[in-house]
Amino acid sequence: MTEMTLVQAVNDALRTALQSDDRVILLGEDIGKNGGVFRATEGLQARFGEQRVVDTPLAEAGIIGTSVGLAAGGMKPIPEIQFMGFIYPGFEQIVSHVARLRMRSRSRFTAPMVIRVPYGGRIRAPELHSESTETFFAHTPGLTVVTPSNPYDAKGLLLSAVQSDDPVIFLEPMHIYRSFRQSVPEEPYIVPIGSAQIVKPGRDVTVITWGAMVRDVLDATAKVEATRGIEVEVIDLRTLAPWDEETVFASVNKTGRAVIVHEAVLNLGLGAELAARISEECVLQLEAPVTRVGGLNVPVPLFQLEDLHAPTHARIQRGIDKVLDF
Amino acid sequence: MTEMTLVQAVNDALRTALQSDDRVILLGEDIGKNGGVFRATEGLQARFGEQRVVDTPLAEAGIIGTSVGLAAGGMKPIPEIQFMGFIYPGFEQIVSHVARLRMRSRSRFTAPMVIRVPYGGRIRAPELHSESTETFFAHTPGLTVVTPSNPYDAKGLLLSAVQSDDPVIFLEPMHIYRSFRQSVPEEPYIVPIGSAQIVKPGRDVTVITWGAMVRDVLDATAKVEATRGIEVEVIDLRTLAPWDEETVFASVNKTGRAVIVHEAVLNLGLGAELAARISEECVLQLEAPVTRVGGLNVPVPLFQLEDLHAPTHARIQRGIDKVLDF
Amino acid sequence: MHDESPHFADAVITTQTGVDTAKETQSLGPFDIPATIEKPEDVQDELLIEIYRQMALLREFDRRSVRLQRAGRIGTYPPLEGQEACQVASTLALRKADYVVPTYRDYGAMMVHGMPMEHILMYWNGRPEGAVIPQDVHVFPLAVPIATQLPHAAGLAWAAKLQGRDEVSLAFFGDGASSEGDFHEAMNFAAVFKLPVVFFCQNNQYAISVPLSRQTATETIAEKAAAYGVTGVRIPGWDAVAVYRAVRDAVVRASRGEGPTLIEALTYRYGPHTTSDDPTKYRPLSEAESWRERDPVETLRQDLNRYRLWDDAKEAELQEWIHETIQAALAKMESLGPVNPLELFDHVYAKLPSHLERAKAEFLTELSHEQTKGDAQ
Amino acid sequence: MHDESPHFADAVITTQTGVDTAKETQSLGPFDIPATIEKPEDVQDELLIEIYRQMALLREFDRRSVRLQRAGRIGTYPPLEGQEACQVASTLALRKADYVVPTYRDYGAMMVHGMPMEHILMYWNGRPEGAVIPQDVHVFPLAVPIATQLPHAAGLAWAAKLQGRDEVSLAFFGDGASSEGDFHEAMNFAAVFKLPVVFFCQNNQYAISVPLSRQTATETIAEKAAAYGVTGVRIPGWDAVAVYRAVRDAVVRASRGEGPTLIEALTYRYGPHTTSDDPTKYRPLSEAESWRERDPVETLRQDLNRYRLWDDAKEAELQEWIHETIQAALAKMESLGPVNPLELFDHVYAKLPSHLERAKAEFLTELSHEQTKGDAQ
Ligand SMILES: Cc1ncc(C[n+]2csc(CCOP(=O)(O)OP(=O)(O)O)c2C)c(N)n1
Ligand SMILES: Cc1ncc(C[n+]2csc(CCOP(=O)(O)OP(=O)(O)O)c2C)c(N)n1
Ligand SMILES: [Mg+2]
Ligand SMILES: [Mg+2]
Repeated sequence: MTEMTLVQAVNDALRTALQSDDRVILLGEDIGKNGGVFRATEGLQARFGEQRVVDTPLAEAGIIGTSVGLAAGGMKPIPEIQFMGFIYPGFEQIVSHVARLRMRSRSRFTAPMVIRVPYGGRIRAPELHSESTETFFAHTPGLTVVTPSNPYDAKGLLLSAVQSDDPVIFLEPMHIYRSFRQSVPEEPYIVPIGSAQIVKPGRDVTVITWGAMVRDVLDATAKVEATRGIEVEVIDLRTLAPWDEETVFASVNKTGRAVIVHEAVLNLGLGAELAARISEECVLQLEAPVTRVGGLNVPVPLFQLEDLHAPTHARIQRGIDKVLDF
Repeated sequence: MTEMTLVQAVNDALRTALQSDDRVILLGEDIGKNGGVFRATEGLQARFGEQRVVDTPLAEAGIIGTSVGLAAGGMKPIPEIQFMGFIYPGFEQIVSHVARLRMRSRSRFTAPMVIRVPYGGRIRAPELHSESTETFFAHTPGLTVVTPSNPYDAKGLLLSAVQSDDPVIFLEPMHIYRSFRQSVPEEPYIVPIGSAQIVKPGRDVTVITWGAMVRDVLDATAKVEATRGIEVEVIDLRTLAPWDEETVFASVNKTGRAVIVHEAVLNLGLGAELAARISEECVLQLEAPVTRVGGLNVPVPLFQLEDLHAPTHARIQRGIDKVLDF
Repeated sequence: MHDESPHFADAVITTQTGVDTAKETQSLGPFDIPATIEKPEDVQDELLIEIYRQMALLREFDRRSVRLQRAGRIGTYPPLEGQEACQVASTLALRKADYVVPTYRDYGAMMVHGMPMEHILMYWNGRPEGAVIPQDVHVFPLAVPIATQLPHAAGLAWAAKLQGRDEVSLAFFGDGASSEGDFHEAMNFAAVFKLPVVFFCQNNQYAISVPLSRQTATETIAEKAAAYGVTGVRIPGWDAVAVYRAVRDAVVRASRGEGPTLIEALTYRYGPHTTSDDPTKYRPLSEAESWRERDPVETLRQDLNRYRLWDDAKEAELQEWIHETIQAALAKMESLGPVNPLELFDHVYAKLPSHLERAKAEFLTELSHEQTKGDAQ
Repeated sequence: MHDESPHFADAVITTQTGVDTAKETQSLGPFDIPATIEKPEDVQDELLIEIYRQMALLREFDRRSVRLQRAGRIGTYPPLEGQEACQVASTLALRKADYVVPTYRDYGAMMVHGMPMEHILMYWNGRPEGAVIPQDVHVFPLAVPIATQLPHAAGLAWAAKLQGRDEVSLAFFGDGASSEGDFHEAMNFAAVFKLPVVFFCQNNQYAISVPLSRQTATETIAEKAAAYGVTGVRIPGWDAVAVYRAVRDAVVRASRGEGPTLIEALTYRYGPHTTSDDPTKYRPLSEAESWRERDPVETLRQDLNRYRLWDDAKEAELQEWIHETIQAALAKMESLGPVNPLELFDHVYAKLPSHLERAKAEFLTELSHEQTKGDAQ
């Protein structure tokens, strides 16, 4: 066990993947000598060489598009997109090819790859560096969308993603890249894709969230619990598509109340799908309408206001109050 | 009044716009001599010249990206994207610039434009020609998303869109481009953006839908009404973002039951947001959980199976039955 | 076609080693590579004949498919008549392990490289079986979104290079595709990483209705190669031998590690863009007629006659075989029952996720329900 | 800076008419255009001095901004030290009505063309006020996603052309940006429609850590112009006069309807990519040092001295002015109170839609609630 930050755990998982599978190739902008703008690939080119950790030209369609060919040709590409706001030049390749190559060739060719993307805001980054647009990927059949909320899951989920036979969009919450450390085993291990985790059990309200928001929810929750003498169950969804219906429904059926918290803008954020499904599936147990706390329905602003765009602790608390006081 | 098909109404609106506003410029692939692959721009280049109805190189980022500059420079561009499945090369320009130029310059520059996009399936078209991915645009703050369900609205909404100071994604349901005619006034008129239309009043269930699905819903509904002796209220949403909450909530509060029908895949289709909001806002009136009938959660298949991917009449009926029998 | 296509290049390529082929074809002037007049010494007789046979088959397949579409027996179809030399002679320059990376119009190349003809028919008939590519056939699924296949070809070539397999990717694209960003990025990646890929542009003068002069301000597509530090070649696309040589040489270079080549083949589609298109809207009929004067199939047949490799008896026999081959493929397509609706759920993920398993079960119930009620839409 | 920048070109351009300027600058060999040694006869003394003044201001602004970032007084900042001639001399070749279409690193060009310095500071301090562009200033908002501004520049130029306004767009971009599809599509549109746009590449040798040799297999960026039928020019980007001439000539051509030009200016950023970057990871320190030997600001100052247009007294006076100018801008930024949170809702739509009106009202309530409780995050 080593104490690691989330970004170190990502680095460790990438090292493990490169070491244990010859087919793994990392490609992206500045991931070589520079070790990535967040240092997620630090030291990997020095160790595994320029053939396996590749600085590409500055072209996201090229990165994703060649990854399709690399994967179809038997490699296991792990492209890095520098920030989520810069994935769009590669969007056509993702929705028309990455997500569909299996179907388009009736499984003769497949495009298993892990597209790593730092996402989310609140690091005082410049414009367009703080997007949370997981909806675009979760809405696209054929893709798997994963995001860890802590170093342990980061390594385990990333190693799962590398082993997956399907393409995975791996969203890395920049806000908590370095904000805390956790014991992470040195040996390889797997956190399964498709299974949510109850990070804190409770009987009165279920709060479903993911990525960097998990920590915020835990903090905000602690205050509500203290004030109101209630118990909140917090679920870290971990896989956003396909998400773990069993865990979510079981929890809400137990608590009768659900709040969903995410950084993405509220309108058509993943919370919409969760709320729609919970409202349908848990209707007989629900004691209050499902409440969503999301990013404001406006573009992520320049950084001075970004913390107010994302759900604040106060807004999270108000969401919980709302379902309790219905 | 002239009897027109939907695509003729679009053509008529474009002619009107070109005639009445010098700033209007149409640009896209094959819209000139060829009159567009669906003939939506037929005759317009002959009439208004090559400067105003422009065949561009085959490059969607170029089309949308130059439209941003054209708009900022005082023109009113109406770019045509040939099919919704081919809008993705221009996706970055849409989400990062079209939707944001106003905010990014604090209104010093704006990008009012109407991006016309044939969408939806069921015309036996080849692969990737039958997409319904309105979610991508409805989820993006700064965009307005509109789709007509009949010739009259097509002209009126398109003329509204041309007058809008905001960028509009104008989705044209290919399936009904020519399937029926309607009386359309020769003179210019406006159907307001942001207002849904109750196409058939009723007291027992509200069905919310849009685009080509409106006709299917009306047909399917007639059968249920006949069989069950009930009255269905059918709402044509018309503007998908920002959608008309007032009309929707008022109707559901009246009927107590809501079904949403769309061609887009169910998962994170716009129905998710509608269902989430209705479940929250109409909770005290709802007599059954909101039901969604959408495209299957798989890619649109080759055309032999496409009719089964979209909601069939039987599935629509079952959706209505479900909320009635809850 | 699968069985009928010996991979001549598997033998030919090895004999080419050492020849500095780049010089021969590196030329940008229009029609700088003259049409073949002398019997080519560097192309075996059997190969010449095979090229002709496949081109003749393709011509007839194409005409038949257009009729099938008109009769409602298949869906929208993009004819290639006029481009046969581009697709056949290029692909016959490949080795079996090389990849064909096609667009919607390159089913000719796909078939030459081993895609069963009946699959092509099924594909244009909107059937999922049409998307099946046999395991040993190195053909990528045809790309519908313009230029998107070009980075795939670069990636496939990259994978081969990294894994030490001598496999070259031959990517097809049109003149219009050269305007898309994906063309640019693919060319650049291929050049920077010196990938074994051949970019083969069938410049048929139009992207649907848009003429080349509106697509680019350059005279040629080939000269764009310079922007990437890539060899650019421009060839008469109606001349099967010129096409064969250009691709053969490019494959040799690629296989030797000398990087990508951009080939521009001048050609013309005689017919509409697809069966939904009306070309009289945007170009004079006389244009197609003048291109027919150097028709690739006719030209090669006459050449073969001149070389005494062909005669009327052989032609009659060939036409018989062509007829039967197409008839057999068509029969295979038409022998299929209705498409199994459950195919909708196949090949979306490696393993069906539980939400889709439930959706599939529900779908099945509804289906049988509807079949009973007989009111399926 | 706004007030200080007379638009020399508004006069200059007219005097240029009739000169065939294309010939002079159309050259692709590295450093083919020699550094200026003789006092240039085609550049007025006042303009030379103005170029120097603005470059010196920019140099100091840039150093100061880096210090402000280190002190936490602004956020992440992308220094441009080394690229002053590229940004100042190019922009001073514009007329007031011409457009500057910048990237994140081109705040120098923005300021020269009229963007208030304090807005630049506010922008990098993450304040919405920083995004405000005065109504009469023809500067586009700086683009963060690489190469996306290039089609905008083409579109602006197109709009001007269509409306009969003689306005040229000057678009800035980096060497790395040449790899993106948007570069390709913008060049192509500009060439096909003969748009009055100048594409100005500051080839500073790196895209963050990636050297030019990994970005492209060509020697130069300028030669890529050939792929579009566009004039390509390569110039010493440290030589203000060469930069000025190249842009002036390109603007003349554009304004005459002769279409776009691609200018590649060789340059170097001495510092990190942004204040978050550590260049020692990817390049030797000595490299920057060797570039400093032909430092644009130093070189021009020495030249001015040689031409007897400058002396130590003037320099001292200039430095004083620079200091005060920056101080004043900084004071303006720092005099602002906290950002008004309601700005979040402004400028999303022309008129706030009702759902955002409600959201805004709710937000306001929550805000005052939190302020009362004092527990805002
Ligand atoms: C990204 C994208 N945009 C638009 C289309 C619609 N479309 C299909 S074929 C075509 C023209 C292609 O021209 P070219 O590349 O010259 O190939 P050709 O059809 O002549 O073989 C267009 C515009 C598409 N399929 N994909
Ligand atoms: C589409 C996109 N991809 C990636 C990035 C991240 N990024 C910011 S600057 C940069 C390098 C740009 O290099 P260059 O074009 O040479 O300009 P320079 O920074 O050297 O001025 C990268 C990769 C981005 N901003 N946009
Ligand atoms: Mg073509
Ligand atoms: Mg650079």
